[in-house]
Amino acid sequence: MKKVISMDEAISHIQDGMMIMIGGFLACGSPHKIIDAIIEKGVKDLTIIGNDTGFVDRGIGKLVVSGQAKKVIVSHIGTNKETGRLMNEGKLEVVLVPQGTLAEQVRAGGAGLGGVLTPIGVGTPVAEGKDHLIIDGKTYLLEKALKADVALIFGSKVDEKGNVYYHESTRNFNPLMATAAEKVIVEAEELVKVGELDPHLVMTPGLFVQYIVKP
Amino acid sequence: MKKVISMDEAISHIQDGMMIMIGGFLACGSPHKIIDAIIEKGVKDLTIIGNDTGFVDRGIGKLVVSGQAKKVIVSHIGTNKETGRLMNEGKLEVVLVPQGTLAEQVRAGGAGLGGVLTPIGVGTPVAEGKDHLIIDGKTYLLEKALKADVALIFGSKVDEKGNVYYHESTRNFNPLMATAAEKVIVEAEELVKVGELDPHLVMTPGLFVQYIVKP
Amino acid sequence: MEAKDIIARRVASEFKDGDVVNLGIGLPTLVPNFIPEGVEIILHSENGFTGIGPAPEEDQVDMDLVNAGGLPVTIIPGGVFFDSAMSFTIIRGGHLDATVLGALQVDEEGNLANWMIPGKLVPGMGGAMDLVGGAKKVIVAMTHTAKGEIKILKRCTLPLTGAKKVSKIITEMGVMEVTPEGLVLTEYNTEYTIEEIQAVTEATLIISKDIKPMF
Amino acid sequence: MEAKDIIARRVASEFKDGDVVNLGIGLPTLVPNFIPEGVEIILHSENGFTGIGPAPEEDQVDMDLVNAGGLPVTIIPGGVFFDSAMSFTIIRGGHLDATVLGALQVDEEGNLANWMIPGKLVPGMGGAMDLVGGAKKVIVAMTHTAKGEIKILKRCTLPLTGAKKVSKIITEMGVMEVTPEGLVLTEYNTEYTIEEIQAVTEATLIISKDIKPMF
Repeated sequence: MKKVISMDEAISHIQDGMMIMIGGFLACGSPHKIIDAIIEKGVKDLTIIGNDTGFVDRGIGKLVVSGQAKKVIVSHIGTNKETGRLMNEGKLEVVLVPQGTLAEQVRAGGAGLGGVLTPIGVGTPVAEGKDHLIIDGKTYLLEKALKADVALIFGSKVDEKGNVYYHESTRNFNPLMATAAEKVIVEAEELVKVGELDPHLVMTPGLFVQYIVKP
Repeated sequence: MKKVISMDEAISHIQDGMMIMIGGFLACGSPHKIIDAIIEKGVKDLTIIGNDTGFVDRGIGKLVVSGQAKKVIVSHIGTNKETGRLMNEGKLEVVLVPQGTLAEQVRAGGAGLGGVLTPIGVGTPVAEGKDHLIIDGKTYLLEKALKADVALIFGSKVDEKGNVYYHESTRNFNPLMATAAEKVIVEAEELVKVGELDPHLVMTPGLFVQYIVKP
Repeated sequence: MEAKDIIARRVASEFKDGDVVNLGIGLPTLVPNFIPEGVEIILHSENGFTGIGPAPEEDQVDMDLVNAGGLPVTIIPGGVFFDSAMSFTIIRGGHLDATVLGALQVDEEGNLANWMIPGKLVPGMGGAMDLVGGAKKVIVAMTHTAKGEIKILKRCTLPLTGAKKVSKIITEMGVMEVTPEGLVLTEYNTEYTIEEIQAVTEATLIISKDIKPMF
Repeated sequence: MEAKDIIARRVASEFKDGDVVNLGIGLPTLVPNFIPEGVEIILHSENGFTGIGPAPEEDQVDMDLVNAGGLPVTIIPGGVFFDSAMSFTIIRGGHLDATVLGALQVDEEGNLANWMIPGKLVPGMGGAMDLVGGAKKVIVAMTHTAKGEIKILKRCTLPLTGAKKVSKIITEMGVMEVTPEGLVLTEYNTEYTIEEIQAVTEATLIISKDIKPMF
């Protein structure tokens, strides 16, 4: 199973209208080179799931600025003024989700669970229109699992079988998203041989990863 | 915050009638010395949550043999004939749970979630008497979160702040249980100084651990 | 060749390069002996790792590294350790290409019973319900009868492990695919006649028009 | 002393040795400057680690290690990296002793609004809803008014971040505890009279019979 492919081939898996997850937290741990390649390719009408829309010139935000996202599902847009502007103009649909709920929704998608029962958001606008379950006297929202067509993640060290190590705070949503998509493409900062990573330090088992690009 | 305590002090936190979680998988990664100390102390009527009841002479099973468990919540009892015998004689309540469901129930307890929505067990005896939820056309069981008074875990390397590294397949339920109890006591195979563990290799952050014993 | 080797050899031909596979205890553990050259499968151990290697030499035994049956094993380069939640994320989330398990009973609807005989034997389901519910392909690998007792039924009478989840049944007598119409015999061991196979099968075998010898 | 330093200093006295604390962006990040000697708190960063250390020297900046505001930081010995699911397990699961956040509005029921002004400013909630819903103690730390505009109300008018979750409000003018009876002023800055404080507070302040100076 050869997983290392060219950026062109990687990008060929991303099509108009797809639901894609992109790792990173305020652009830390995002697959920057893949994002640039998507902009170059020009696919459109993407629905993007990510922690935030980063900045106008860095991270997921570049795909908002380029107009390629029709919808974003994120916890925060405050660091990218273009997201707010396009939302206010009706050009971008923005779904805001509490960060911990978003993390669990992605995890649930990857773990084959139907959703998440969280107390977070009860009594706030987040709860509107959602099922409320009372379990042992406490109220929980039912937040559905999320899955994507493609997950784009960033790995600090990746071996040829797709085992991924994330350095420091680059980890964030990356290992969750790696479980929750039909196809997972990892941008490797460093590509290493099989056996070079301590099997305790691998945070995403290679079985989740279909493709590796080493820009 | 001094977390390293004597075995006697550790055992003093375990009282008659408590709900306790014990890490390990067929005795691999179980806190054997703490188990022995519980037997020596002789507390009774324990409800034990664990993957399995180990063996008659090794792991959680020793607490079944000693008669200190009134109830066990586990996925497997087949390797300990005493569990089956006591169950058939009505001396031990046994709740059998699919292993993945048990893992998620413990995790949900630790993560502040109300329960787990799993497709596993639908159409089997496991589903009897449980709420069924249909989400996007698929049926899920609602399995409630599990919490305990005390979690007893085993760590291969533990630093003085309670950061834990689990070696090889000793990890199993240990990091999940470490999140889901009022008090968490870790049996350290090796105790190291703060700063000696790679912060990427810590699988249970020390904030979850109240007490460390180094037998 | 012994029945169990015939079965294991035929199971081994089910996999393609890169498949992620969980093998149940007993007969299924023989499968790796028959994997054809050029095909590499990733063996998943539900207690928390991928990359199960051969049993260690006696003087190399490391009791921190055991399989889901509690027996010492090794890990191959590229293998990865994880906790029970991740292990069942892999299983339940649909990331296993196949699971191979034995059965007490299996039936024409694809129902499987392998975790208890009420009032007699209650080992528990361990990870079997998750494996049967989560794997993309569920292969039952077993001797066709148990000491003459018929196991392939019209309807299971024992409590189910999973409802309508089995994809294929492989015995020393033949290969049966579970279809909406019932069990289709697609291959058979030419040491037996089809009549002989039907005689020890309660379920009605639909004979594939492309039926061929098992090897 | 500037208002923000007065507030940060008073917040710092809320913690006991070993507390796990998440500090929001802005004013709360000043709190560590005032932690008394002998008290060590564990700072949690919701993007994925504990043990936030001081900002790095300019030539030591490592963009793999940023705080939840995206700014480069350091990690102290004993700190630990994890993913977003574990980060919010810590938050939502009740493992944070306290969170300190700013507010747009807070009210006598302990309701908090700090994530949006409809039609005007919609940064999103990020991790704030989880922090407010999950931490054992929710401390609102803010200037008493915003450029003269009153923020401590009878009822919040903006969309809520959390309903009835605030434990304590600390401003440069005083300390208010949220009780079932309403806001109890327990300490005040003697540079102001109680009447002056009430004048810039819409909520009715219940004056504690043990009221004392803030420092």
